[in-house]
Amino acid sequence: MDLFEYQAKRLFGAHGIPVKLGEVARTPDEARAAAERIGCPVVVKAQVLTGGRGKAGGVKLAATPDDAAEKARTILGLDIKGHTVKLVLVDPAVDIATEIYVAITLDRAARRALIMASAEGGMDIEQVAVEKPEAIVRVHIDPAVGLQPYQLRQLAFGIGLPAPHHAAFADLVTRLHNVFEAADATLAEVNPLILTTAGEMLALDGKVTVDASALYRQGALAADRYDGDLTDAERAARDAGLNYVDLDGSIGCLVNGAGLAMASMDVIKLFGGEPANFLDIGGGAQADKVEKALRIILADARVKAVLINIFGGITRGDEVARGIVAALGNIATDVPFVVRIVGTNAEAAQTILADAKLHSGATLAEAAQKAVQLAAERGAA
Amino acid sequence: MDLFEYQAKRLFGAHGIPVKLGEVARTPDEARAAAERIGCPVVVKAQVLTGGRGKAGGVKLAATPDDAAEKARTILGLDIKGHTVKLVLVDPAVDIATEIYVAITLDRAARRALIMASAEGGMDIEQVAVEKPEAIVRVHIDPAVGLQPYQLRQLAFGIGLPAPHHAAFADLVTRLHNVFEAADATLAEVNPLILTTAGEMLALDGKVTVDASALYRQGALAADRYDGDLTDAERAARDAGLNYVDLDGSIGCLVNGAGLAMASMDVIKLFGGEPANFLDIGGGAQADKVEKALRIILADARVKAVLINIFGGITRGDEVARGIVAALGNIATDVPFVVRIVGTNAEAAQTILADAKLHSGATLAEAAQKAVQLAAERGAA
Amino acid sequence: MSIYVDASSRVLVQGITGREGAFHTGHMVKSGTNVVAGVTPGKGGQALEGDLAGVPMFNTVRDAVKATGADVSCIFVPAKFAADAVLEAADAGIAVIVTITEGVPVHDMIRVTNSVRSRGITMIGPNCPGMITPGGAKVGIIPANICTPGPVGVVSRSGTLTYEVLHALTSRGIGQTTAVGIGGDPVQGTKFVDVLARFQADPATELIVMIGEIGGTDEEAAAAFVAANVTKPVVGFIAGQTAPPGKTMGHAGAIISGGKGTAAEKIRALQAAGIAVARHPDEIAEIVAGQLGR
Amino acid sequence: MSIYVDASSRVLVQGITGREGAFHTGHMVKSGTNVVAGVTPGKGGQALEGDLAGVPMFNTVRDAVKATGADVSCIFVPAKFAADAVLEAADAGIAVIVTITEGVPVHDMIRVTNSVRSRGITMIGPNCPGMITPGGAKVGIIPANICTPGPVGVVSRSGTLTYEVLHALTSRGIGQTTAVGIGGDPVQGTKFVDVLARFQADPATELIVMIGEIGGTDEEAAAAFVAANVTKPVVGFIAGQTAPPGKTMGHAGAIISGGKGTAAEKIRALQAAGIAVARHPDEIAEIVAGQLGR
Repeated sequence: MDLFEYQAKRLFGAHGIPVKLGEVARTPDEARAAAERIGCPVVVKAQVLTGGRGKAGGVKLAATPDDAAEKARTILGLDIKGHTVKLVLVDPAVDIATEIYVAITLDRAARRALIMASAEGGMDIEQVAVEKPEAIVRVHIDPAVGLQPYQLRQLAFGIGLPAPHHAAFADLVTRLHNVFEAADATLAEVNPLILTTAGEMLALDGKVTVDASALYRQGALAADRYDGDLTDAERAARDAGLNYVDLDGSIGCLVNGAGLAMASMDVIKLFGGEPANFLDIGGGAQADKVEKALRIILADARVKAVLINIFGGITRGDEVARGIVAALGNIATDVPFVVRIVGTNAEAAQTILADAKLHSGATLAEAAQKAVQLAAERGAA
Repeated sequence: MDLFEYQAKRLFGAHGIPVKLGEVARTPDEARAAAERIGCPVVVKAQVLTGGRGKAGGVKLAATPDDAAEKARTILGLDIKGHTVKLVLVDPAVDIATEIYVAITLDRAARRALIMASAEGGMDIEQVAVEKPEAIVRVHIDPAVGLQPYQLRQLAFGIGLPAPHHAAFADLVTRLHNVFEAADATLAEVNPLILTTAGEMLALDGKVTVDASALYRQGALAADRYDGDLTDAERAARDAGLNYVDLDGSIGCLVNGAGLAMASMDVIKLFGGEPANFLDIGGGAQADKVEKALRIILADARVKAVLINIFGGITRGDEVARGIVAALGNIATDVPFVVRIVGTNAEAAQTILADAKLHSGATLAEAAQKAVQLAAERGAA
Repeated sequence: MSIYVDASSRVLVQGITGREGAFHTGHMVKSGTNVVAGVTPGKGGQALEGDLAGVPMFNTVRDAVKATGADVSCIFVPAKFAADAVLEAADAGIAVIVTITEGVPVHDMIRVTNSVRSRGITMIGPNCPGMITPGGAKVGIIPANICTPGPVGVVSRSGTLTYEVLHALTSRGIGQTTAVGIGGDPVQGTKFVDVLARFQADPATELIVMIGEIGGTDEEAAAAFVAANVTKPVVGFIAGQTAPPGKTMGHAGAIISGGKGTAAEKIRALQAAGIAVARHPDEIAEIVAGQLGR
Repeated sequence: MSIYVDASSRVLVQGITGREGAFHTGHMVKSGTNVVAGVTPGKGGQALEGDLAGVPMFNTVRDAVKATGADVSCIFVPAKFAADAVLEAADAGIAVIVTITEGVPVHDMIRVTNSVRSRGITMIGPNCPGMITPGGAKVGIIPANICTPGPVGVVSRSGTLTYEVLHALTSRGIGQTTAVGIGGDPVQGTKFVDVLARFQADPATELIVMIGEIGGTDEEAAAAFVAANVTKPVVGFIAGQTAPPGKTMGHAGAIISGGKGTAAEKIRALQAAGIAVARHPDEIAEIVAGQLGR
């Protein structure tokens, strides 16, 4: 779960990291009022859960409250990489002397948290990693002993930070690590971390990703969860307990298991089709869940065919079949279904589905090919 | 550094461990007033840094405030294993249904904290360990992961604690572990941990030992340090930065290094003498420190001879010699000195000491034998 | 043959009285696995019924190991208790710990995987289907009826996709030494390289099937390991070629982030290491059959 | 011969610019030890003088190891920074870490010793005089002029008492393979058993001297180890036969508490393991000379 900049900086502030956090505005008028309270100049910043907002025109300096309102007007509603800007953050402007990058991230390969710092702050760190890898200093945190003072020195000396700023930097990184731990984060990034012309250290922008599996113990963060970027289908799927991702194609997929669901999408693509979604009904789904899943798939007008691929294990084929029959009975649709059910209770499933007008395939490849063909017949691109 | 029961229980309370802590009294009148405020019956308990106070008559139940004053009168001034009672704790009396033992201690061999619990609370745990070792449940804490819930279950099931008390017990042990960590403790013991007849869990008595090396970061505990059990000599030695322990013999010892100091005492004993003290001047001591050490030794009227054994390394023989000469010049004494100085600058030391009236020995054994003989000549037991 | 467990393994189940735990332990017993104990705190000494009748119950893993000599544990406890359960098993001397539980916080697994691995203990999972040595032992939830003993080692980050492949192999009469599902979370106790090393060392394994998916760099690490250390033929597959970046595809670890972890780069890495990569799951069994000369 | 360090060891000193660090490093250099680097944060690149002239300075151990290939570290930093210094050395790939610093909190050493030992790193100390391989390398503060190469391995919890014994051995013409002071704190990186195992494995060591003291049970563990694993003659001594219970005798670890850790029981354990126990320090060299047939 990604946090907005304003949520990340609020979290930073709560852990004692120096931030100058302004106010969030939903309208130009709110932005003007915020700018008046904060005092100009201010920076108006799009709040979107994606990068590259600067280049997209999502960050602007405003000299007066009216100017802030005007800048908010141009930013609100912008589309940045598919994300519509619904919020801006109005922050006090600061004089930047130096920009630093510092982030704590999960290094999956090392099974550890990794702190990365660079004197090349403000830039896209992945670009730095490619063009100037030696400019990034890395330290891994051993969970058996935690973050140690020597690691803070490695970072500070490594990025060539002048000695007078070492203590403030060590304190900030320690607190950022506290955020990382306390928030069950898989990313806690400050970019840029700045030194003002007055020598003050500030976290100017922040990015935090919280482990979705840990939300049960992240009360406040979980309550603040933003789902405005979810499609209606994704929201409905989440409520139904389904793993679902909206895609652009024409073939709806219903599969049990994430790996098999991805593989089913891949096979559709391999035979020239385009999947309309990723949908994993999970293990042991009952008929009603299958019906809900089909409702979500069929609500998408672009769907020209449905591929149902079930490998019964915990999931019982007869339950899935019952869900299909219920969906066909309750939802008016002429979209063709290709159904492949193997494994646990597959025979019972065939019996239940005997009277339904369905297509089938012995193998995944065969079923996928059939679905692609049916979708094409119905005018899929 | 050992804490008194009242200090330990105050610390427990600060960490959320259930205690019923009364008041400390220095006089019978204070005990009466405390009992009035607390409400009788109360228990009047000697506050001494040693065990076995119960058997020594240091714990008594009082039915009325006057009774509390009377009991305090009998307890204050008691000598318990060489410790004079100067304080009593007046605690509210409670109805005990069950007594449990739980302690966290440092297991040196395992390099880990060890939690021990037993249903045989109230007893001397070392006695339980000998007579009924299977009654003690042990779990080690892996510092890489800390105390885990399963370990609390091992303890609770292991001592046969009824299920309804598991949650309270787990909470208490977790907090006791917090005390152990936060206070840099090498021992945090609750004995007995009780269940009252009303089913309440309470830490009735507590014992905490704090690592002396960690006092620099234990502000409040260090400030509360009690040194009333130190002899004048021990206090003077501590102020001078000397490792000194008062003993009962007649031969004063001045040695550099703790192991060599112990060995020197042992050799004295081997040849029939009794050391008057353990004294390690540490590494690299200067002349003034040596003089201070000799002042402390000579202030003890029982001292009939002094053995000085120096193996120069960091410590320079000439500095020690200068300290001896200064002491002989400034302190009026007719106690004979046996001086053995080898190693760094030993020749310079001989030169400095050439005119002093001293005895010597080539080896430690020889020097010790000489000291024993001289002490015996001067009437040592 | 077996690489982690066999017919002599003494299997303990943590969370045996839960819905999933009871159901799958029943299947483990029915498939011939030597289930020697169950642990559910507070239920020590209780009698189990049905397929589990006769399996003694304990309050702690320490008690269970002491009484039964269990050396393998299968964990079905809820996610918030999973870290504790793994550490309890490790502390009690269990040598192979299989954690089926999904939705375990990543921070818990950072602590736990580092701890158990530093002690030389094998931990499989979390969020995995476990493993099966056909004819030997099944520890987890892989259906036994789609497996048969034979020369192919299978290792996978996925569940049902693996079943699909096992089913296809078995249907063609190609059996398996062991199939291991290492799980789809970002931080796993066992990675591809660990299992590949075991299969390489196992004389009964003639060919290895490796099923990866998007996210992370474990497939790339596996490819490098194969190039350097594996002399047996390896057949690979990567799921998620059509997955969009930035979206978690069911498994917490299956996500392309910052342009990293794509199927395309993983497939390139496997091919560069000389691994035959199937274009779709059905093709895996075809390639295996060809390589085994059947 | 050497058991931890030798003439090829590349020694780094952490806290080289402190009073103790500078003084003792000077002696290390003068005794022929290959001191390749010093570390003091903030003083990287500075030039050292006197005996230390030419030893390059670094801000971090990582930098020092990268530039100089240091593989042994000697730590003189103040007690409150000692844990961090050991972990820094371990993380930078140092194989042998000798911590001279005394007064280090026990809780710090619980964390640190478990961490470095689990990584297979040798840590000696804290609160120890370090070690010397006469004619090879000196890492710590044991005076080189009282040592000479020869067949006796010495291991001790004490400092000056060890010097006394080394001096007596050398005076009799009996040299040492290596002398190791493991330190007098309750939690040590290396215990008697670790060093005994090294001496047993070292072909140059013909006889072992082991100097213990009151407190803890390491001498008892050592006795059991000797009985089971050591075929070379061992001569022992235990300091503190006259120490009263409950009092810390200079070393934080030298305390008889709860009736445990007495000299009498340690001596009994050593003798039961067939170890010749000297009654006083002077006797150690006598017994050694007798056993070596000199």
